[in-house]
Amino acid sequence: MISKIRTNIRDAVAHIPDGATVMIGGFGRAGQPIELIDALIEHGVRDLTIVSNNAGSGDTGIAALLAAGRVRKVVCSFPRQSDSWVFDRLYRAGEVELELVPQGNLAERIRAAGAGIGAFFSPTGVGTELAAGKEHRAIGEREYVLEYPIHADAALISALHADRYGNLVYRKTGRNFGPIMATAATITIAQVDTCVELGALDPESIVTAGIFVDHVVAVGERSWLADGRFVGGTDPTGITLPLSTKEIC
Amino acid sequence: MISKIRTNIRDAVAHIPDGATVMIGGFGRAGQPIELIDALIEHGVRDLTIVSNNAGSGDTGIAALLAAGRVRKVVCSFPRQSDSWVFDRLYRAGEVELELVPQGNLAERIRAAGAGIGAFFSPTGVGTELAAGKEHRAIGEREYVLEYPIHADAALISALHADRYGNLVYRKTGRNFGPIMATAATITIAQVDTCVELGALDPESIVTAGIFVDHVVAVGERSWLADGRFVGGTDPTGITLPLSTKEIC
Amino acid sequence: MRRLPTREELAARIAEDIPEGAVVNLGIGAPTLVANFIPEGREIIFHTENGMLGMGPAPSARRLDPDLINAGKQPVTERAGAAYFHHADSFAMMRGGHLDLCVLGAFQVSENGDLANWSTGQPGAVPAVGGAMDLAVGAKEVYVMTDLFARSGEPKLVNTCSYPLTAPRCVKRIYTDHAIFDVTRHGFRVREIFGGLSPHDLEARTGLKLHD
Amino acid sequence: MRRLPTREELAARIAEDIPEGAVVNLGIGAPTLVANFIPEGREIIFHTENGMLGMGPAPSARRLDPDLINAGKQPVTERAGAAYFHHADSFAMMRGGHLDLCVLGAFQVSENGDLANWSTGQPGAVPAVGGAMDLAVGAKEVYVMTDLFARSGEPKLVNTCSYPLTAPRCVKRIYTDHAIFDVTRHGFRVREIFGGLSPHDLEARTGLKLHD
Repeated sequence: MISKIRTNIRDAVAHIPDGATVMIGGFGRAGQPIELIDALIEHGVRDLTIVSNNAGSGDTGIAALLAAGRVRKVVCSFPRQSDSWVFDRLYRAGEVELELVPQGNLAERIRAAGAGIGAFFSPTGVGTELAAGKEHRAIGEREYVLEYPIHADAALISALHADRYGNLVYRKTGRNFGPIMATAATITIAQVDTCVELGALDPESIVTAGIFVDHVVAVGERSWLADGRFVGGTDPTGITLPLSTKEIC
Repeated sequence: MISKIRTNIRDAVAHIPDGATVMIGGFGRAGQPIELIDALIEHGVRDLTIVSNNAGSGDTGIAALLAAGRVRKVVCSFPRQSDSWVFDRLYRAGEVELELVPQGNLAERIRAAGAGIGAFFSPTGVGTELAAGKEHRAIGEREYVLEYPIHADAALISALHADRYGNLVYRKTGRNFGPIMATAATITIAQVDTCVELGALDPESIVTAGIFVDHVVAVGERSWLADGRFVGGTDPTGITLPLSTKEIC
Repeated sequence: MRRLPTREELAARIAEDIPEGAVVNLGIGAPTLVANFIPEGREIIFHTENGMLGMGPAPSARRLDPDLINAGKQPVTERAGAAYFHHADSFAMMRGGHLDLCVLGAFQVSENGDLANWSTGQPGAVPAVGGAMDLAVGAKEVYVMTDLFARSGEPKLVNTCSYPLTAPRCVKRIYTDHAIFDVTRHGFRVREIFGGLSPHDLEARTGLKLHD
Repeated sequence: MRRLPTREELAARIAEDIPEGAVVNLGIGAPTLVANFIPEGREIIFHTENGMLGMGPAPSARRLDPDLINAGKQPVTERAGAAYFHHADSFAMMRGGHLDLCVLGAFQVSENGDLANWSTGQPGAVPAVGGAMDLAVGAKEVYVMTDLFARSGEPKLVNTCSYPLTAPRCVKRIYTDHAIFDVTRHGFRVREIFGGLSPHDLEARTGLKLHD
């Protein structure tokens, strides 16, 4: 019987080697696989290249991975945030390398890796320093820059539910990079709130098909949900603000 | 108030001009927008270039459009079917031009048009006569062929439900080319079984966002559904086989 | 307007100019305010590049949903008719030319429409670009919302950008606290002046040649 | 097997070789039969390029759903755990190397693994390629299921394909009604012979040099 569900989160990340390129889902905190990142820190790998939209915020998740000295290079679109002090310090100290990629090129390059595309001509970045030195070409009336796929050894993503085939659904803007990173990595590990029976996910609504997923780990319902419904707020600093009545936002 | 729902199907297709490139959704009969094609025939345009996976079957839909002499050229991956007699006759008589495109290149070229990609290096077709004369390039250890986007003046697609924003959901393998063609055409016209209230479609499950859709026409529930549920069969020749009891397949 | 508009008033002025049914992306910072001033009864659909169409305003403080944020990572809400999608699909929407309009902030805009809004090129600064370059090349119309003068007093409308470009020849209109400008083939054209200055005064203060 | 296998028996032989958990695409025609012979208790997930994972067998005649078909446009069913997706996503799965295996028909396979299965190049024929080229370049392993000899008597395993190629150097194994062959760096290797022929007999009848 096919089952991609793993009960031990450390086993799920255990085969990621030193020097690996690791994609990490999420846009800011939304969709960031905090528990998988914690397991990766505990696992002890070093010299990682991280591909993610941001470079961590506060002291958890990607920021904690950076603070632990495990990251050699970050490929991202937006490292600078109000609370990206960990990255900022390491970057200014020259202890972490940065490859800055426009967000659309980042997304499309990840998708290209998953889709078997060798390279593509992108409209974004033309005429800017981020396209300097890259191959340009005029096609029709427009100028494009040639961009190459970004592959990874592993992708760590966060979704809402999974079944034992690894089919995934996400929640709201927590979806972001998860579906494309799942396609671009040799091994994809998804943390989910809960695992459900095979057949419980509507086949019309599955966002990531199980073919892209290798390991699934359930980490428990996120604190701002109860019975699968939004029950009101967590502020961005992480303090839960429970509501007395259950309401859908 | 935004409303893309049109009550008159002829009005929806009325602005497609002679000589237009028209994408038509569907894989065989599944997802083929028969009613929209009929309206296009009635509208009377000629000299069309049709982009579709197939080149019609039997005497309805794309086959009827071909039989009416409205098509100058077909861009497709698989024109030859057991019942593609209309296309076969016109092709052998030299009355319709054919551009044969491997199915994956067809899909990716349509997607590229919708996504603003100038061109992309594809793994498919390398070393075959369908890539002859095209630009090749070795990237990494692999050889690729450069493929260009396919844009259209109009796309005719078929979906299950729409709301007034033009958000669409599909049904089973009837989805096929609809979502990508919707992104690649200047004007996208969707026929649906039924229109639903804004908010009735789950935002997590919308497949084509309304941004890609210009006109929606409701054509009534397909004969093999009742109350939106599959109640049993139509055979591939088009004869309805009603079931006495309602069952989900 | 006789006096200079507040930031909110300028946002309201931009909102007035957005037509019914438009699909709009608002850049991080001041442009986000535009969403608060859409005239009653006008339906505008907001896109946020982190994967949503149909974004609504900020929730009350007790209804923040960490899974529902905008591109500036601020909590937002979901309107009826909303749809979620992944990042490649979201940027395909932008890059494929499907957004009607975006409103972006700027460090500089040049008279041929070049936009600089992602980097001041300062040594030691942590660079960050996000979706700015994609929006600038992808939206059908690019509007800029900005103060006319930087804190240093330098005008942000310039002959040629000295800061690193976001995209060349992309800006169509600039809403500033002193005037609204269109970018034309001949350079900046004044659409509307706030606070009683003359076009000549504006030319004198910016050092630009302005057209009617 | 002492006698030559029927088409169904050959399909069952292929099914036996597909490991638990594999994601498999079966080409139009004879390869479709393989789905009917998956050993009890083994879970295999079938992909159909028109937008589905988790395809099940044909329905009864009265439960044909016109919205639920396979790549050959035949009615199929949906298994628990199925997922639907659009054509670009479906072919991204194939071209991106995510399918474990495909089983295709063939006109010819050459000893370096070139596959010809989409066109016999006959003048006047209506050409059609479908997803054959994408499957051939995309699946991790490409198996072929075919009669060893065409109706004309010509062997379908050849030194060099005379028919137009589907893809070069893609086939790994060929299941025929006379024997199972692997494509190796040195050419065809016989894995198993049906019907009591010797390797030497096979060489004589095909004109091929076969390896152990």
